[in-house]
Amino acid sequence: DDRELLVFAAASVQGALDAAVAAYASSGGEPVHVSYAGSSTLARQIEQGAEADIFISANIDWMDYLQDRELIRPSTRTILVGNALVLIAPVASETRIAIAPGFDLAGALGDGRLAMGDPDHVPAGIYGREALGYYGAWQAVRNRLARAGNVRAALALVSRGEAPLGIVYRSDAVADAGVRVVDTFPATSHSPIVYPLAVIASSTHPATESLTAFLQSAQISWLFARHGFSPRR
Amino acid sequence: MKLEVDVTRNLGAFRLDARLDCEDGLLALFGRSGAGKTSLINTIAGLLRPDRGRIAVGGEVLFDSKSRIDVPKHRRRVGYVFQEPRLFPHLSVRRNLLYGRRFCPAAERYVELDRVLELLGLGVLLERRPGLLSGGEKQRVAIGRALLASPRILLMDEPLASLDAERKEEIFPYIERLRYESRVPIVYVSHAIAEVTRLATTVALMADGRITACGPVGEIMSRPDPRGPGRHEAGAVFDALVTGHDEAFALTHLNFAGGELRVPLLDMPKGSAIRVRIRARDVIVSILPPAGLSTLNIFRGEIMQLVEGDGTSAELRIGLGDAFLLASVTRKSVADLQLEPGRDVFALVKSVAFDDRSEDGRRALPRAPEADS
Amino acid sequence: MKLEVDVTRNLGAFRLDARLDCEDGLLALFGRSGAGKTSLINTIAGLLRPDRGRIAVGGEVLFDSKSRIDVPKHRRRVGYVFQEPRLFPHLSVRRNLLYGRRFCPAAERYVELDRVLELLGLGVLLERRPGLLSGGEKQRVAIGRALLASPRILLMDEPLASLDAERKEEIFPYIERLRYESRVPIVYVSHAIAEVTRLATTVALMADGRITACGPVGEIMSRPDPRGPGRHEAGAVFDALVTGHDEAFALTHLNFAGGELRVPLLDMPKGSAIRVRIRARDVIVSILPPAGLSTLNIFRGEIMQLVEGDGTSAELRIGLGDAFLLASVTRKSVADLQLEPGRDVFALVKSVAFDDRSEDGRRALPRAPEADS
Amino acid sequence: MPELTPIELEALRLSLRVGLWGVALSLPVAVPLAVLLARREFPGKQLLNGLVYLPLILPPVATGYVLLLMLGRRGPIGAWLEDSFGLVLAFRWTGAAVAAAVMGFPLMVRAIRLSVEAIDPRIEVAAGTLGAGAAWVFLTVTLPLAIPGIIAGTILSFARGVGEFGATITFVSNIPGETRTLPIAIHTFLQVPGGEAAALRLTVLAIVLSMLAIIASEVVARRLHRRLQGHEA
Amino acid sequence: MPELTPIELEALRLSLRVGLWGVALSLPVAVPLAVLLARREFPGKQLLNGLVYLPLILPPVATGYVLLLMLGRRGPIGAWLEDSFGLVLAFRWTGAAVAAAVMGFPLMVRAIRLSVEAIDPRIEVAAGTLGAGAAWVFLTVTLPLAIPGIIAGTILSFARGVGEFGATITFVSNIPGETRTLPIAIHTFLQVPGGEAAALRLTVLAIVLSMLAIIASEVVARRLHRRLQGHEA
Ligand SMILES: Nc1ncnc2c1ncn2[C@@H]1O[C@H](COP(=O)(O)OP(=O)(O)OP(=O)(O)O)[C@@H](O)[C@H]1O
Ligand SMILES: Nc1ncnc2c1ncn2[C@@H]1O[C@H](COP(=O)(O)OP(=O)(O)OP(=O)(O)O)[C@@H](O)[C@H]1O
Ligand SMILES: [Mg+2]
Ligand SMILES: [Mg+2]
Repeated sequence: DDRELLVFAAASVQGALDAAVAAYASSGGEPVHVSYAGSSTLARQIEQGAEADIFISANIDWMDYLQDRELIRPSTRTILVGNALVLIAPVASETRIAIAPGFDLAGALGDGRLAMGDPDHVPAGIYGREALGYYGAWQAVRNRLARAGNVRAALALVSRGEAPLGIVYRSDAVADAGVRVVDTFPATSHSPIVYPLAVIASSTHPATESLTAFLQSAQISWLFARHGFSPRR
Repeated sequence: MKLEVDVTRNLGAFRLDARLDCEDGLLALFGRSGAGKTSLINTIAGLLRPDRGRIAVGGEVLFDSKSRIDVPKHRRRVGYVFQEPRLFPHLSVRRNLLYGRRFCPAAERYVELDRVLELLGLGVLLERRPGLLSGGEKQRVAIGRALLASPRILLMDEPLASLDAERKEEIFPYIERLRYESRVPIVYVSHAIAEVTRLATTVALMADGRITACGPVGEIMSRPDPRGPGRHEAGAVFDALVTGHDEAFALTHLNFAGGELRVPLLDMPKGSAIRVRIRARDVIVSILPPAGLSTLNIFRGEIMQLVEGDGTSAELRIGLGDAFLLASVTRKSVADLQLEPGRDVFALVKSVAFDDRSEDGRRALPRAPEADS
Repeated sequence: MKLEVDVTRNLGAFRLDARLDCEDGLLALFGRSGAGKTSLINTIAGLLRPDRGRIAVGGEVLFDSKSRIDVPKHRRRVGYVFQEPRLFPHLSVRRNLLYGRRFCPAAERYVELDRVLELLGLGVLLERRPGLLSGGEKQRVAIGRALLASPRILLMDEPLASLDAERKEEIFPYIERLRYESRVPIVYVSHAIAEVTRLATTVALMADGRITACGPVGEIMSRPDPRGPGRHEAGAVFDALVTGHDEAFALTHLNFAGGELRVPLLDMPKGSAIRVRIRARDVIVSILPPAGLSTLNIFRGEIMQLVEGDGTSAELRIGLGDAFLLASVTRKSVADLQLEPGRDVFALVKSVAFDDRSEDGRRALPRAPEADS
Repeated sequence: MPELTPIELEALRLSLRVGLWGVALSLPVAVPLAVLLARREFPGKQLLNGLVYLPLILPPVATGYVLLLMLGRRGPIGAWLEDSFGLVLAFRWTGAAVAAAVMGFPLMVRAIRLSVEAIDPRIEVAAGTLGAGAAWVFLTVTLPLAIPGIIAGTILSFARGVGEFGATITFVSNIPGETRTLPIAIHTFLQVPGGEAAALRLTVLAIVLSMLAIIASEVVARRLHRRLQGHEA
Repeated sequence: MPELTPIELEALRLSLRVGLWGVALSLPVAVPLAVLLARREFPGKQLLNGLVYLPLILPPVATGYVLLLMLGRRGPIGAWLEDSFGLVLAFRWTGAAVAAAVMGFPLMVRAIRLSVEAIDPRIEVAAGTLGAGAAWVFLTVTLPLAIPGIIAGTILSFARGVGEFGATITFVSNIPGETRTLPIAIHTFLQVPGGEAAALRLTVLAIVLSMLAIIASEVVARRLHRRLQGHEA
């Protein structure tokens, strides 16, 4: 099989993963192709026989989904990186608010909406709902949401000033000069934000192991950190 | 009302270069297929823009390249009956007919729907759609539609070609009335010369995009020219007056410059004027005073001109006082009877040999047509 | 080749219910607008499916509701010239013309492109597209297209209505030759009765969807029936033989059952058969032996029938041995000359009063038409 | 199929409203534009024609992004609309209708244009000689004869509007009861493991809705067609 | 615009290939289907007609999912294709072409159908009386006269195919060099912080590509139109 190594990765890790893959190549590794899409899309494609070698999901659910169907090798499953949830505002905005129990998020929104991933299905949105619920702010804002199709869209809404506040991953916020981090949600307020990695059951590519090892190696953890991800736990 | 046209226009390999000037009445435009008849009337209607020239109807300038006048087609008030019906497929016959009415100021309307329905036998078709009409039915609707717009000039491009003889007979009188009563000039394109000459004031012959001859109907039609308009139709045309009626035998007496004519009964008062055409082929020449013949109309005259080719027939022009008749006879008769200019002869015209349709046309009111199936 | 039609079909309020039986030759179908002529020939072409009935051409059954035969239209080998040209807008004139050729086995082709081009004056139009042709040009192409498919039966729905007289004159001979030489039956729909009777073997009159009369042309056209086909066109039709030529005067001598006729020179050998029509309106009656007249053809006969209405004219049937002539005279002449059945009279027929076009048709080869502009 | 849940009903009602308004918004622009493109030559025609196709060419998300930039509350047109008429499009169903209109626009214009091109201009000329000015000819001849294309265009555009996802979610987000149309709801369900059954129900609903619209339009079009072209043979 | 990067070139070439193949795949099916719908009445016609519109109505993601289920390597048709012909669609550019074909199909059928409906059936009847059987009439009369619709349909469908995102990424994923067409590349760039500039370049590229196709088709169509309808007035 002279096929190149193919990684299926959640779109939200793209910036960091691209850099990591480039580093892998320059350190003598084989060329790697990465297909970025939503975790659900990728999981279903793997279910339908996609010839991918490695899956990096943006949440645990879709990794579990594949594991239940014996489509990944459980022994290879690991957490690649973690992430944090932040409250953002447009750079120009004056808003100051600290995340604390009962904090007045609705008041800070004024007549605007809170941009976040759709809490019904977008992972960032699901975490966001948990965190807001944890601080008792959810009821007040649940009808004031701008539910974006993915976390990047939520970021864009804030960056363009369409929404006065938003909830996104730290990895998204750090890269956008149009937004400012107002505060970070403590990790205790929501389920752990982790990006599980596993080798696909059907993968036969000889370089799979070398790549997974490289991605988990300490020598590139700084690279993930620079993109806003937290080191794996 | 006067029609003045002087236009040139290049159309690919074809060049239209036509000049026309005609008074009031009906201009018959003849010419073979491809001569440019449609192109010419398209310039009058504003559908084909001349490269240069001038067009005026009743003194009103519709187009003038010099003074840059070009009245848009919808303001020209031109009633155009096209060569193909061009009905509105989505409208009922009624709404097709009434389409142009609203654009004519009420004061200038000279025809009403009922009249047109009756005339064209369209009553039973009123609620139908054009799609299922027969060819003739469609063309009748198209004529009605143009009439109902009460146009200032009527352009008819072979409108009756697909109509049967009876229907033509019914429509003609109406066209003729238009010409006499409403003073609407009519330009009538036709292939069938007989069809129109009885109505025409002026005849124009067209060939290769040019008007080759144009003049009063009597003059053009009387030319003993074998290449002229339809050899079989050549004849003398003159105006006559109704002097009386013979009801018993259903005859009407007419007076013209050459004498008295007896023709089938006309529904016209004494003193009415009428146009009569006697075709050359319907005239028999005798060198002796005829007797015992069924022919009612016999004139004494003098041979004024003899045109003889090498074919079977020769054309004679026979002077009758101020008028003249044309006669077509065999060359053998010319020889046998020693016919030659200067010789006195008798011209026999069968009364029923008159183009009796020309008189129908003078009925004061058109007949109601029979209902159409 | 025989054409048998017996069909009924309901079309909305209109009902087609026609029966026809005719031998070899040309069937002229007359009827006013909306009579159902197009519908009838559509059933022959396979475009309109009869509710019941039978259609056969030359013994080959094209449709039979009983035995459930319904030959599809493209296998009927019917040459149809439609009322409107229906040309293929995306093909050049040449490719329009040649469209049907491939479907005819080479052995059965009886006409070639060059012949049709020459005949219809289409040479200069060959590479044009239909969009810019004049009305008459389009119809000529449509006729050529149907001919070039070498059909077994030719259906022509008023094909010449939009052609000028000269063009008609040029096309007619060809249609006639088809009728004589290729034994292709032709059904020819027309409004202009004169146009076709000289070609017709059989004439069918149609009204309200039914065939009201059908028979040999002589019989139908000779009926002294004022409601018959075009009063003006009624006349006697008979067959004659060419007995000689008088080249000096460009005359041909014919012999028919009633005597000898002199007509314009025909390009036909002695002994040829020809059909002659003498219209009632072209016959003059004399009770004295005529003298000094330009009329070449004078027959002695006996009045056999007198049909007199209360109009201007009366119709006479004059027996000449085995043949007869029809004459139309004024009622006044009937009274003045005491015309009545049994009386001996002279019938005068102007030689040029013959429908001389009927002889053109017999030329061995059609003339080359003048090139079209 | 058991009874519709309130969520489904809401999505259905909303989709219908968005689809109909989308069509209503685009028709008055599409018809004259289609006639212009069908019948006139003018400088810049090719450019205009290309512009019309843009929403078809661009990834819907990009179109949605452009709409957000232009018609959002901070966008030049959006701000003006809000200031002048108090009309807000972003995060409202009205915005979803605009997105539907924009996405269906090329389809509508093309269909109408085809129909107009097929009208024999000689019939319009005949109307002109009868005295009708250009506007009247358009209203009484061109427009009625273009009905087949108008119906086809409307239905294509309606179907496109009802099925629109990418531009809609980007422009107006995914707000239950306000902008969560059927496709957005379907998409939402497809993102969560196990959501297939719910997505399928909604899909069937979308299909039924559009089928009904299509069949109704067919019936109307066929009647018109019969009335217009009573060719006997 | 500076020179194209290899990535851009690749996406452009791929999009072009996918768009052209998509059109090539759908034309042979769309034309007969459009004629069938335009000219015949048969039981189930409404159903068939509705089916044709399906890809327009469904959210593209759902269509992509259906394609994945049917034509994927585990799908009934996909497995058969692979076993019988060794033809793999899923995760290949061929699958992207199929997705483009399917998504553009309703547009193509509708445009062709409109054109066919505008052909005067009496001209076809005339061809029939000249001896041409149904197939020959179709080839020599109907088809050439329907060219305006075929061109319009092809271009609509091509543009739709080139702009297709949702169905494509769902069906064939986002594999660089294989299935990463222009819109998918645009989407991918939009997911990376700071990727807007690159996305914009690609967007311009997509626009230029489609515009060129549209303008070319216009020119062809206009020439044909002139040749066909030489109405003088
Ligand atoms: N736009 C055009 N371009 C090139 N040639 C044209 C154009 N319009 C007309 N012609 C040609 O000009 C000539 C005159 O056409 P026109 O339609 O005026 O003839 P017509 O006298 O009306 O003939 P018909 O009696 O057959 O209707 C024809 O040979 C025609 O083919
Ligand atoms: N499909 C149809 N449904 C209803 N009426 C029809 C249909 N087809 C024809 N007719 C009617 O049947 C009658 C006969 O039509 P047809 O076309 O056969 O007449 P035609 O004798 O050819 O007339 P024309 O000389 O005017 O062409 C007309 O009154 C026409 O309106
Ligand atoms: Mg003409
Ligand atoms: Mg007819």
